[in-house]
Amino acid sequence: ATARDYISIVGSSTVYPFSTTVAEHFGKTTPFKTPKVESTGSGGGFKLFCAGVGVQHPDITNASRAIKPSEKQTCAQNGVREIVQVKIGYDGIVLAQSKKVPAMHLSRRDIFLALAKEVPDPSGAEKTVPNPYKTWKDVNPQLPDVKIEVLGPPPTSGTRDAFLELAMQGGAKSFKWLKELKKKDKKLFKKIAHTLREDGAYIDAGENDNLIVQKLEANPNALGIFGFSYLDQNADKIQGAFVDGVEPTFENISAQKYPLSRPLFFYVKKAHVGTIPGIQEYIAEFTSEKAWGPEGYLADKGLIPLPDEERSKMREVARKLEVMPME
Amino acid sequence: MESHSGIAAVVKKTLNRRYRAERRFRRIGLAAVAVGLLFLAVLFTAIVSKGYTAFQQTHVLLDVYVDPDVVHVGNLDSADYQGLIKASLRELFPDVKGHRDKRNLYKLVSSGAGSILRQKVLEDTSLIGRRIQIWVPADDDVDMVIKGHVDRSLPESQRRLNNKSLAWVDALKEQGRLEKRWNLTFFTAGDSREPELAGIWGATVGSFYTLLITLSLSFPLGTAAAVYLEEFAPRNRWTDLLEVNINNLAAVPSIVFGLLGLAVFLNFFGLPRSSPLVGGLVLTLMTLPTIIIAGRAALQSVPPSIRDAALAVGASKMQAVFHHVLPLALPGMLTGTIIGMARALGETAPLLMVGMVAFIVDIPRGFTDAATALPVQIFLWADSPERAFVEKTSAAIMVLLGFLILMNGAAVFLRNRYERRW
Amino acid sequence: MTIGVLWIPLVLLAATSYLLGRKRAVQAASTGVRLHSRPTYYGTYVALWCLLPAVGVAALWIALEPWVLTHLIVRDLPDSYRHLPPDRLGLVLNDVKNLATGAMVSGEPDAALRAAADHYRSLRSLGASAMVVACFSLALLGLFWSIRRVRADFRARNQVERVIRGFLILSATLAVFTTVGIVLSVLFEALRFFRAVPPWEFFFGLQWSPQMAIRADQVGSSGAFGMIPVFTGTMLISAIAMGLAVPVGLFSAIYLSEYASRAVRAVVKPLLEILAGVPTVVYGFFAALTVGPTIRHMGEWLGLEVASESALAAGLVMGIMIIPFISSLSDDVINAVPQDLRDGSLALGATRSETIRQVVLPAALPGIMGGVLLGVSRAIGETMIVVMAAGLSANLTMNPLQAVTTVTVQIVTLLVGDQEFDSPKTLAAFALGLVLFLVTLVLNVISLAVVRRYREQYE
Amino acid sequence: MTTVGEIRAANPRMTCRQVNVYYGDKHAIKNVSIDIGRNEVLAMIGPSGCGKSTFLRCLNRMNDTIEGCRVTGTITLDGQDIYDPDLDVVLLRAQVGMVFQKPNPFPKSIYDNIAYGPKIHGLARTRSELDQIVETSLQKAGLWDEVKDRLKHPGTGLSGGQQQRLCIARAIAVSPEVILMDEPCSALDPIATARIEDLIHELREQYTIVIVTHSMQQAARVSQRTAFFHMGDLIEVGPTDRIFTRPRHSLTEDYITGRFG
Amino acid sequence: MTTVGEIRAANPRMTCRQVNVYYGDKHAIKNVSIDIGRNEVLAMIGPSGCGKSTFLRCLNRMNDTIEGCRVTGTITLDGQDIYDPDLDVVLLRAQVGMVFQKPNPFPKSIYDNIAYGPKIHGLARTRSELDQIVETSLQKAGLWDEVKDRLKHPGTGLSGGQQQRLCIARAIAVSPEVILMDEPCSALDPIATARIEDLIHELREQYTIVIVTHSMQQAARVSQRTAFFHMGDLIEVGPTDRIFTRPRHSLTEDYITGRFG
Ligand SMILES: Nc1ncnc2c1ncn2[C@@H]1O[C@H](COP(=O)(O)OP(=O)(O)OP(=O)(O)O)[C@@H](O)[C@H]1O
Ligand SMILES: Nc1ncnc2c1ncn2[C@@H]1O[C@H](COP(=O)(O)OP(=O)(O)OP(=O)(O)O)[C@@H](O)[C@H]1O
Ligand SMILES: [Mg+2]
Ligand SMILES: [Mg+2]
Ligand SMILES: O=P([O-])([O-])[O-]
Repeated sequence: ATARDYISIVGSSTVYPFSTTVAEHFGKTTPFKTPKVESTGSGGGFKLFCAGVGVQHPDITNASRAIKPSEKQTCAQNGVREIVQVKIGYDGIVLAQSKKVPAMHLSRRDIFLALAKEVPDPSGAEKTVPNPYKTWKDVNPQLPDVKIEVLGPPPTSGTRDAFLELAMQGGAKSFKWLKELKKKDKKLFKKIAHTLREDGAYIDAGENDNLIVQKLEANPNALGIFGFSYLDQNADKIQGAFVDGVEPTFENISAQKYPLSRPLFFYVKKAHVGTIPGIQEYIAEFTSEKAWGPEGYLADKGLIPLPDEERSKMREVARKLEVMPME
Repeated sequence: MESHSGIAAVVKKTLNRRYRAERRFRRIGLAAVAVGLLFLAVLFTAIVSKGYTAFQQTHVLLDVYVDPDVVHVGNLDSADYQGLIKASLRELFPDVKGHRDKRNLYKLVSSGAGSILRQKVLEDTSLIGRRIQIWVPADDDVDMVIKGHVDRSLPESQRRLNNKSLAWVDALKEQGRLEKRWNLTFFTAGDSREPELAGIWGATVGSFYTLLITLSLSFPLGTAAAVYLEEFAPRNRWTDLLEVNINNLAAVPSIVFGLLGLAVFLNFFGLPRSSPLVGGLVLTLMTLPTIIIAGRAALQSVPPSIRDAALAVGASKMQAVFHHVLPLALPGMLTGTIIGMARALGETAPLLMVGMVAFIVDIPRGFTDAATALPVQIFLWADSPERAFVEKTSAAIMVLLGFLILMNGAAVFLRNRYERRW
Repeated sequence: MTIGVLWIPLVLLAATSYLLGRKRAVQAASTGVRLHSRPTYYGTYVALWCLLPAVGVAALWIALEPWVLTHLIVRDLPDSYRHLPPDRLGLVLNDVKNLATGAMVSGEPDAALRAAADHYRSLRSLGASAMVVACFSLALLGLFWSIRRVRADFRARNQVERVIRGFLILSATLAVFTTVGIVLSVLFEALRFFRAVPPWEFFFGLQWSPQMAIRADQVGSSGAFGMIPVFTGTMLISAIAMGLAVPVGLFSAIYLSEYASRAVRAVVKPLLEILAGVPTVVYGFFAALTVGPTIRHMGEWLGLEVASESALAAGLVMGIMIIPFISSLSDDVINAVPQDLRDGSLALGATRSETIRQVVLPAALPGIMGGVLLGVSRAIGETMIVVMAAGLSANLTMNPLQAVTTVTVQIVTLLVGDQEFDSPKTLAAFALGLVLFLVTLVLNVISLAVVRRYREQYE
Repeated sequence: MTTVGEIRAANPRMTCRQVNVYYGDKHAIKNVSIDIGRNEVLAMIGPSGCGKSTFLRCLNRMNDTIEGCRVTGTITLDGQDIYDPDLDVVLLRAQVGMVFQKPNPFPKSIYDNIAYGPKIHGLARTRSELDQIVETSLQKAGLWDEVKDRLKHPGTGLSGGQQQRLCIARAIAVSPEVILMDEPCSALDPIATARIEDLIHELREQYTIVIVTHSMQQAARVSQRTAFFHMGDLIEVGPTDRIFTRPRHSLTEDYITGRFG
Repeated sequence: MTTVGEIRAANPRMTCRQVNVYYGDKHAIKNVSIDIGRNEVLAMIGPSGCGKSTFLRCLNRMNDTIEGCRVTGTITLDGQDIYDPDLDVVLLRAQVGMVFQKPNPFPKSIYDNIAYGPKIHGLARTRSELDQIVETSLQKAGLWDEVKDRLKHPGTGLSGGQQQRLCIARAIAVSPEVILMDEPCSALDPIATARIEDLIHELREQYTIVIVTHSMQQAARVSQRTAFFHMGDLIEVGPTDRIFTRPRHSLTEDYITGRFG
């Protein structure tokens, strides 16, 4: 293979806008070349990242979820044993709708009842029945009488995983017997909480979030699930539904008031530090206050910063290249 | 007709019906053409109406004092030029106080303004210590407001620019310091995270290198394969297999070719990821079947009597083919190649698999540099949250279509010159 | 680079040898003997002998150079480096190369590395010179050997033609390699998938919901991998697309080649061809944002239940994309039908449409079938349009107003998603790819047989 | 130039007056006037390239299909101007059939080649009527015995001569009133030729026939009147026996005696 | 069946022995043996479809190009087996030229049509030599006067007869030793035909000519020997005057007297 003198970054499409912004700044303000950033999705990123150590493998991967044990295993098998995990901030998962209608006020319970394939028997018995609800009003009499129609990420997406854990599972736990079930039979509980309807109320809408935004505009009855930055950029056309009474705003998410938010990460291959020029400097740029701070340019791009304390902790991790445990 | 005897009488009976059928047939044909053209018109209108605004960019006129304390001969490269820009903004709006407001004020101009100033100073160091007037691009949010893509009457919370920022924008406009100008950056810059600094030149060059590889491999290879199969190959199991193979490859989804490229070119041969070389190779494999099939059809349409004539004066089979058949079939082969190239130019899916879907700021300078291609750039921009990328996406599509029309035009010209009926 | 400049003298040498070969042939002929071939063939023959071995060696060197150089450098590195695991060593070598080419390096390199870089530089230039020498020796050797064979009765043309023929055969065979490559790159992953999911469940299952538990602590939904609904979706959308594209494309071709004036044809045909070149991403937007909602509104107006991502929308837009394929290829074959046949029919008192329908079209049918076939293949394999417009819910339905998913959509979402690559979820993509490949193969074999039968009938 | 001989026929079925034909700039037929009599066979002879085929194609407007071809003057069929914009060219061509120089069978079965014309014009009500037409036409063209066992085979699989006879049979099948033949026998052997010539004799009872031929013997054998063309001009026209025995124009004489050129 | 008459020639240039030709299953030429003498014109006659063209194409291996065509037996040219795998078929075709039934000019200029053969065989060293060859060939084919002003015009723009003469000129241009002509005059008018016939007479001095014709008169005029084919069999062969005056086989006699079929 030929020599490489620039950083190669792969991974999540959610982190891509932030990573590229940093890369651009880094390229402009340092003598190093601008890193190459590929948008492969978190899973694709780990696949490439964990394939081995060497110039032909990427140095950094972005992820919209934490690395999974099986991925760590792959990494280790391929000789990638020293990985630095850097948490960079949060992404809110919003349920957005068109501006043409008043904003919905949903609880996680509503969300669960509206979207789960099997819901607790409305009669109160401790068993589940196939989801009978057609309209939001069926779910909760306070909600408007419109058909349930939610455009959301496909099963392959990290956003969907996060949505299931945060919203659906949270909603399920609001039923007492389900909460107890969780302790008794975790598997069954998750099956109930994590299975989305397949009768058309929940629509897998692909990974292009701009497309969902435009579909929402065309169809005021529909709700869409996607990352906060798309809401931020299209605030004139769409609005975020309140979840458990909290509006998805920058402030609410960063204050951890909004219940649906997930952490974002990047992972560094320590073995490459010191041989591929610029890795440390790139990490330094990313973790600098002017980038990821509350006033930094990433916040401008829609990244919700970590709380101050966590941020400085993470910066230390990054500076010292503290390797995460591989079990 | 006078004589109604014989055939005329019989034929006449059915004539009205037949002419009705004729007219119907003709009308169906015309309608089909109209439907095609209508689709084309709708598509183009949709794209152009969305994208044409991207060819202009809002710029801000600033009076910058090139402070010798900040910039001096020792730090020409790395001076804080953006700081100078900020200073000039503060001068324009001296009443802006408070950290938050100041930040909002700075956000009116692009973060790339500093490097424009830097460029200017580097070109002419005598500017140091002087006060100069300079047009710098406005931030994309300002641009969107000026272009009317954002409804100003919305409540403040639903806009990216708050009321104060809007007031500053209006003030600048009143002073004649805000102007929509021809967006040269769009055509000369590489990708950027800032919409106002992003351009398609990088992707265009990437596409160019990629297509160059594709064309220079697939046209000769495709022609050669078509010639072999049509003119030389014996009819046997092996050539049957080849034929089935080629037809089948034409039907293989492009994304599968991406998987192939990933496995073979990147993992097995270890060619550089994200490079036009690999992209070009993948697209070559993808377009080859199309070119071969079209090439064979073109060769088939050359009458055998031409081959006989050449052979009978003592031309070898090879000479007969290369002197007579191939030149006659070339226009048809060209059609196939255009179709193949057009497809290659607009192809996204396989490039995603070989790493060309990347953020690359630098303009590629060779076949092995990391690069993207135009459609991939479109794909990337289309998925970008920044509102200003919406018009950029459409504008990039317009440029891509422009190339396409140019290519088609040249080929159509060639083909029309040589088309014949036998 | 030395390789870059090497070509110029090599090409010059080849040109010289061409001239030499020619001259020698002419001389051989001057004694009154008849040359077997034209002098140019002797020239070409000699030039080929001069060029091909040299190019072969150069190519070999380019392929092997990194490996050889690496090997040599590693041998001379201090032990501390030499005993590094191979991937680490690769990074060190990267440093050495960056040093040697003067590119930016990370940190302060130690003396050993600097020495290695110098060594690398010298080896490289040594290697390059050696290669140049080898190349030219071979070129000259080839030249002398071949020029001695130039005699009047030497069959130079046959030799040259054999080389060309070899090239032609090689080009044609490339398709087989491509297929083998595809099969291999898909097969292994697909087999791994079938280890996790029994094949019969995959092939005959009526449920597609790739939400299998991928972690020990995660519970998937139905987790079904039955491909039937996915393929039905593909077929439904393709059928809609062809339902639009075949009539529109074929009739445009007929109109343009048989009725339209030269001027109209010259303008309209290229215009329609533009439709073929519009990137599919653009069609995707068009389908999702314009056609989809329009159909939905129309459906509501008619009192029909229409999904916002109906198969109809995706199919229609895909049809638009395929129109120019059908029309362009049909147009070509219609033009290839000899005018004689049209004359024959017209002279019998046939109207134009009768001539077209009963004489021209049957004669052109094999070609048109070929075009339609290509169109079908494109429809089945089209990715971006359906990714954006067709949705992801795998409904087993033939109702064009409902949302369906297609094989390509599933492949893309499974592969570009963010699950681990080893989960059956992602492996399913390869299984789908394999089946898609096999299905198109079977389709092609059948339709080729049909085309061939027609062709025999008309020849 | 003026034509020598009697251009008029006693009982004309077609009349041509001042016909000029241009291919773009090329003036291929110059001011030709001639009548074609009822139930006569008119032969057109002349050196290669003199415009025989061109003139023939004017008579059923087959030259409409040639781009850039322009016709002036009047040609009538039974008194009706065939270049009248109101005239139905389909009807005209059903009445005025044509056989071409190069055999051009359709890429269909032998049966379908013949049945094609009758089918489109609705000449046969039933399948057996159609079979009958096919058989009669093939018999008249002297091809029946050779192909009766392979009517379903493609017409293009026949030898050149067989193909041409197939084309003649195809033209006959529509029972036209006038039949134009452009060197119909140029690909035929003498036996087939003789059969066609017999057929022409037979057909003359009902039909008017115009035949272009390069063989003066053939012209002499089959035709009642002969027209001699030269470089786009109609030089001479008259009764066949007179033309071949006592040509009046020196060009005609030169041509007939083989002194030409 | 055995051929009537003398199949041997005194001084044979080509000899054919036990030649059989199959198109797939179809047995098109059956066991034909015949010599072609030096400087003689051999005419091949017979009814349409009897295999004349097929046999002719064997003589320069043009049937190699027809898929499914299989030849057995031996054919030699100057003692050399032309079906020998070592034989260079290109050389053979340069020695044995061919003119086809349907004119098939290249879609190139008239000049290039003629010059093509000489060019690929390197018959002209200079441009003017080539010009000379083109002019002579066209003159021999009797086309020079008609086309000398438009040598750069496409050959396909000529009339049928002109095109055929162009093809003859093209074949002559490579000065082959044997010329095969497959009904070369079927598209020509008598004057052009006569000129070609004269040319055949002239060429006979140097060349060996085999001509397929559907015209017995032509065979009688141009050939020294005549071979009569019927349904793939070579029925009779002998000196032309003898064949036409005293045919020995009854089939030959029937054919010549027109009683055939
Ligand atoms: N489509 C055409 N475009 C231009 N010129 C043409 C066309 N067809 C024929 N010509 C010219 O018109 C003249 C008359 O041609 P035509 O085919 O009518 O001659 P002909 O008498 O039938 O000759 P032949 O006996 O060789 O068939 C010729 O000089 C020919 O070159
Ligand atoms: N390519 C072919 N495939 C199959 N059969 C063929 C082929 N070419 C010719 N034939 C058949 O072989 C026989 C001899 O054909 P050939 O063309 O040699 O006849 P011919 O004597 O030249 O006839 P004509 O005088 O009509 O040209 C015919 O019955 C014909 O149908
Ligand atoms: Mg003619
Ligand atoms: Mg023949
Ligand atoms: O690309 P994602 O992994 O962030 O969905």
